[in-house]
Amino acid sequence: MIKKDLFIIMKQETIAENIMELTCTSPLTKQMTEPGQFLHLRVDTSEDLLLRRPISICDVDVENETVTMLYRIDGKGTKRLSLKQPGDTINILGPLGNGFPLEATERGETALLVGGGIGVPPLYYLSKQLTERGVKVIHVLGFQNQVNVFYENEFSALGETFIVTADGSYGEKGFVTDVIKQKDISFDTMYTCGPTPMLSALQTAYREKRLYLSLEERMGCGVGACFACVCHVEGDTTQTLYRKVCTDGPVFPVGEVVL
Amino acid sequence: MIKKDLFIIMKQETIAENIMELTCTSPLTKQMTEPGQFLHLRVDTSEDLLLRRPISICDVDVENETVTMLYRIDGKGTKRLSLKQPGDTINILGPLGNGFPLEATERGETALLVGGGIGVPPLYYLSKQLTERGVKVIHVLGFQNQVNVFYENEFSALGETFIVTADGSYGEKGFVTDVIKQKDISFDTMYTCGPTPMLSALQTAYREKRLYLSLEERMGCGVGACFACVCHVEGDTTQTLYRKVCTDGPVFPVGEVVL
Amino acid sequence: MSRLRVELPGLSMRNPVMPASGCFGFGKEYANYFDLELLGAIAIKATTAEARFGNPTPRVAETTAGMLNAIGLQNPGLTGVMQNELPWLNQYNVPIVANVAGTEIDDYVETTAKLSQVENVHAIELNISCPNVKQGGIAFGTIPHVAAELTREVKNVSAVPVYVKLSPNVADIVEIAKAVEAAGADGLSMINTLLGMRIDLKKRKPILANGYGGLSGPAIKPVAIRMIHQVSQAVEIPIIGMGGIQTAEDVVEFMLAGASAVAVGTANFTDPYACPTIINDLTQILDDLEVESVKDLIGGAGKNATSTHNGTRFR
Amino acid sequence: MSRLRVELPGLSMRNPVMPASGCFGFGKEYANYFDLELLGAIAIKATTAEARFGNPTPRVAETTAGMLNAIGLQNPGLTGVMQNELPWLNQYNVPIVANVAGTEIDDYVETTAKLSQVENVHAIELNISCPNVKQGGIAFGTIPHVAAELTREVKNVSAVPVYVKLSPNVADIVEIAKAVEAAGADGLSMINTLLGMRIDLKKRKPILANGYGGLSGPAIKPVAIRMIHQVSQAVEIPIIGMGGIQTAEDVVEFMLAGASAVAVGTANFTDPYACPTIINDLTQILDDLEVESVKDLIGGAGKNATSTHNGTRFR
Ligand SMILES: Cc1cc2nc3c(=O)[nH]c(=O)nc-3n(C[C@H](O)[C@H](O)[C@H](O)COP(=O)(O)OP(=O)(O)OC[C@H]3O[C@@H](n4cnc5c(N)ncnc54)[C@H](O)[C@@H]3O)c2cc1C
Ligand SMILES: Cc1cc2nc3c(=O)[nH]c(=O)nc-3n(C[C@H](O)[C@H](O)[C@H](O)COP(=O)(O)OP(=O)(O)OC[C@H]3O[C@@H](n4cnc5c(N)ncnc54)[C@H](O)[C@@H]3O)c2cc1C
Ligand SMILES: Cc1cc2nc3c(=O)[nH]c(=O)nc-3n(C[C@H](O)[C@H](O)[C@H](O)COP(=O)(O)O)c2cc1C
Ligand SMILES: Cc1cc2nc3c(=O)[nH]c(=O)nc-3n(C[C@H](O)[C@H](O)[C@H](O)COP(=O)(O)O)c2cc1C
Ligand code: FES
Ligand code: FES
Repeated sequence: MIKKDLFIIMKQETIAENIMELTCTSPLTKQMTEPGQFLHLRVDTSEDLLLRRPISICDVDVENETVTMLYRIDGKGTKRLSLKQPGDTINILGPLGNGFPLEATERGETALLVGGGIGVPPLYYLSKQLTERGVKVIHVLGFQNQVNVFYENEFSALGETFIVTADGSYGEKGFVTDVIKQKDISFDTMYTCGPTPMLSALQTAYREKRLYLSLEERMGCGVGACFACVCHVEGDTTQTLYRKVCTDGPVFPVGEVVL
Repeated sequence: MIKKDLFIIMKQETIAENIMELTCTSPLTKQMTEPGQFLHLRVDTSEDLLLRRPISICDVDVENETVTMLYRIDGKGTKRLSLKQPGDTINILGPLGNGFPLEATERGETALLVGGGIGVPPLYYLSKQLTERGVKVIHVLGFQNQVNVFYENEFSALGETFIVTADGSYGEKGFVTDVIKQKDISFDTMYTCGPTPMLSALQTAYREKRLYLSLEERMGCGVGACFACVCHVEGDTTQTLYRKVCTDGPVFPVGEVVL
Repeated sequence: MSRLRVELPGLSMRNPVMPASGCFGFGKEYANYFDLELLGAIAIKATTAEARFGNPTPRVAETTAGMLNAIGLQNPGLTGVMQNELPWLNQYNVPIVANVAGTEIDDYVETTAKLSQVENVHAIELNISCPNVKQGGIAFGTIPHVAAELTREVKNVSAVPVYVKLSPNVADIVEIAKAVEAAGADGLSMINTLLGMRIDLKKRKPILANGYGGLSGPAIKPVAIRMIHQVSQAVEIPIIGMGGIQTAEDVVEFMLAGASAVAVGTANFTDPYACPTIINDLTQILDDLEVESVKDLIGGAGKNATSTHNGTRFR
Repeated sequence: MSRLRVELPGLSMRNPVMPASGCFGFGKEYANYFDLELLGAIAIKATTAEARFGNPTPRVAETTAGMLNAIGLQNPGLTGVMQNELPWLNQYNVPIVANVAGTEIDDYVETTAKLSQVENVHAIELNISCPNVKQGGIAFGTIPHVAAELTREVKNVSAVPVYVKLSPNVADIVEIAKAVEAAGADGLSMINTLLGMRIDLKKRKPILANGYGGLSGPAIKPVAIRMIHQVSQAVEIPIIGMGGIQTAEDVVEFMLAGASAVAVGTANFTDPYACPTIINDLTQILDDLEVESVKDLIGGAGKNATSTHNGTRFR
């Protein structure tokens, strides 16, 4: 199956401080049905940046064959990516990995979607698909501070949305875990993506729940061949078992891997 | 003195097989009064191509602050350069080096301009300036074959022009040296630029003449600091004397350097 | 297609291109992208006697035109490779080069003895960049007599030809190459990665959890070409060349330097279709260069480089 | 500006950045581009006892994110440097590091004895990557006791501190560093270029007329960072770090690895304003990283890399 294409950029915009919204088109979008999967981007064809960059699928318009990604301008690759213009092309591999299981939540149940920083984007496509399936969604989205907040309206349109900032400059102040407790949010399933400390806190606090966590790790190949992105398996006494974030993940059920 | 600028591309076109005509604008063009000087181009800002590319000044429109270069798509750098669009910028250093001495030919005298392949471009700006000074110009321009020929009309507008192709597919057949002899062209000064074997043949045949040759050598810095582009000095028994093509040249009078 | 065919000890290759060890897993993943029978051979991930998890993450970091890795030889161990990986690969008609690693000579011997018996293993590739526990951690590949001894012991038990994969982190690669040739190596693979490091400016610590890692990719290509050129003039056995190959042009450059076949590593990560693309482009380049067969390229750059005694020169 | 100041033996530098030897001539050319007093110091082109023309051209070739050079130590010789180059540089208030090369110990000794007496020469940098004629061409820098002997002899006659410039083309850089430290070196410069090669596919011969050449530029930066990290933990003397520095971020990375100052080589060719630009950007980066003085960066990456005995490791 062909999994690589030159995507054409339709739109690229700054939506928060250092946060870009990138929309591209390609027939490959037809395969992008699973929220939580990621794309592997070759920023340009020059040879100084060899590795691809993994970026989550944030939204897909299957009919118009477009996919939207949100990314933070961070290092060399994302900086260069942010200079691309509509009409330019990007060599993209994907969709890759295993996304969030929609079927884990039944119609009528409540799903709590917890995102942190640049872990927020994949939750948007997830939320859209869950609501389409008749699931009630609640969002708790953590950001560093006010200038980093994005997609508040988009999430609010789908369900109740709490914005949390570390410094309290916008929305609630503190950690997402605090807010879930303070607001006494109840839910049937939790889906989360964000920095590892946040995932750890959630895995500890909600170990007994239906919880799915999306992990981040530096990648080489993105396809399962290089063993760059492995993590240990919980309870493995031999210490030789592993899961690959790129192909076994990035989404894992609670308790499967060591964070 | 500032010698580096981001030039803006005004126009870029294919004018013969693999030959591009590139016109850029920058205030630095005001300094480009000497034909035979060159510019040192940083093709783009990615780090895989570290070295600049030396390209001769082919024409300058001082009033409109534009400079034209002709180049052959050869390796990685020129290939990438050829993809640039009007509005894009190029980091250019220059003008560099010492060009052709106009004052070597007096008003009313005849100058023979002999070019080979991609050595032809600098002769155009030279020819324009010589004719402006009342010098009669004759051009003998050698190319591999018909598809490589460029600027015939431009040169013809300034003076008699013989096109020579190695395979006879256009104009005269053979080497430029053959044609100069066959046509029994007489001249007061000869200016030439082209491949080293051609320069050697001319230096041997016209050693007693007023002859100026423009050399080509792989460069590191282009400013005289790295000693990549040196050549030996004729008659130097110590074998330690040298001239740098980038700063002492690229144009040398006959008999100065060993080709 | 016979224009691309090359014959090396144990390896009858339909073209000179194989994926490099550690950069292609055991083939399964890339089989989703293209038909593995397009390849000249496959060098599988290093096998050690016991299963290994490897180093903590992050295990890779990008560098300019290169990457660092410190995977730590993660692999399912001899038993796992023999039970799960090689049988699966047997469905493809493509010779397998089994890369073997260890920390003591006995490890290598044990692993080779068994792996080399497997039907589709056509050659063993000895990874001698591993630290020798008995020598206080000095890599096998940096001391000629140690490398030779390891080669000799492994040759004794191997049922198939043995290629010794040289480490570039040495002053005199020729000396090592000659030593392993004298010890019976059937061929050489070169080069393994250069040891490198990157530091995270904000965290003030190495990007790799392991600190140091192996540098691969186009950045190291000129070092690989030089070493292959030096060694190919000093030994009679064939060389599988690698280090930064990205394009069919690069393959030609390696073969002109003296390689008889090549391996493609990091490029697989940049593009999962790298190997078939390179193989596909090779024929066109032969046409452009007016060369009938890739075999005619081998060593074509001649001996005209200044010979150096010791990997360094008067600049 | 005292945030940028660093003090090394013989070198009181207003900032940690100097152009690298061989990449800045004797300063004249770049003086057309910027005020040389912006620099922390200047390492001038290697001086040999006699004038040298160097190697045939082409002498440079581009590689991916790097370049090869085989200039061949072209220079006007001791007399020429003392009569024409150093007096001209004396108009600038900037310490000069005089790089010294040779093919026998006596060459180095003679050149150092005289050069180190010149008023504006504040330090000698010993280029030990040159082949030792008496040892059949093996580079001084690849055998610890040879490097140590050279260092000792040169130290005996030098009127200023001596920095030994290490070759990276060795298996164990720490061993060499310790040997020259024990022999009295006041500091180290590292790294010199890696030996490399490129081949012209059409001409089927090396691009450099000399065949092999020295690889520099960002491609080698991870190797430089690793070696500096290793060596800085094994010696007490300061290190001038170099190898692929292009930006102020790179300077920070080298200093975190253990360098006390840095040299910028190839980047001068990419951009003649490279040094002043890097110096100018340094202050901003200190702010971003919330560091008061560049001195606070030195060795900041700590010792947390896996220690390796021999420049290679278990990957
Ligand atoms: C499955 C997955 C999904 C992701 N989704 C998103 C997303 O939707 N939006 C977004 O902004 N970011 C996302 N990231 C993080 C994103 O991949 C990095 O921010 C990005 O690769 C940094 O590249 P750079 O060129 O800016 O940094 P550089 O420092 O130049 O990158 C150098 C190398 O390190 C890797 N790297 C650097 N930081 C990270 C990181 N945090 N995680 C993984 N690799 C890293 C790069 O991929 C590259 O190989 C995701 C990461 C993973 C693993
Ligand atoms: C003074 C001078 C003036 C020149 N004027 C022109 C001109 O007007 N038009 C034109 O088409 N060409 C000109 N050239 C040649 C031109 O510089 C090369 O064709 C060009 O650098 C090749 O770059 P590349 O990226 O295509 O090749 P690559 O092979 O990618 O180049 C790699 C490196 O080699 C150098 N290099 C490769 N070929 C040459 C060459 N023939 N001469 C010098 N350096 C080379 C490049 O500059 C670069 O550093 C001139 C050269 C010199 C020295
Ligand atoms: C992620 C990774 C893992 C590697 N693992 C191995 C290995 O297990 N055994 C081995 O001999 N070489 C290993 N190598 C080295 C490669 O086989 C190859 O020699 C090297 O990367 C140079 O080639 P390249 O520049 O094309 O990648 C590995 C390289 C990488 C990048
Ligand atoms: C063209 C050129 C000439 C060089 N000449 C010398 C020299 O004469 N003496 C010396 O010690 N190092 C010399 N070097 C090595 C540099 O000083 C430096 O150590 C090396 O290039 C790595 O730094 P870089 O990557 O910033 O260039 C030279 C390097 C280049 C590129
Ligand atoms: S990134 Fe290569 S195995 Fe996951
Ligand atoms: S190119 Fe550096 S001296 Fe001429």
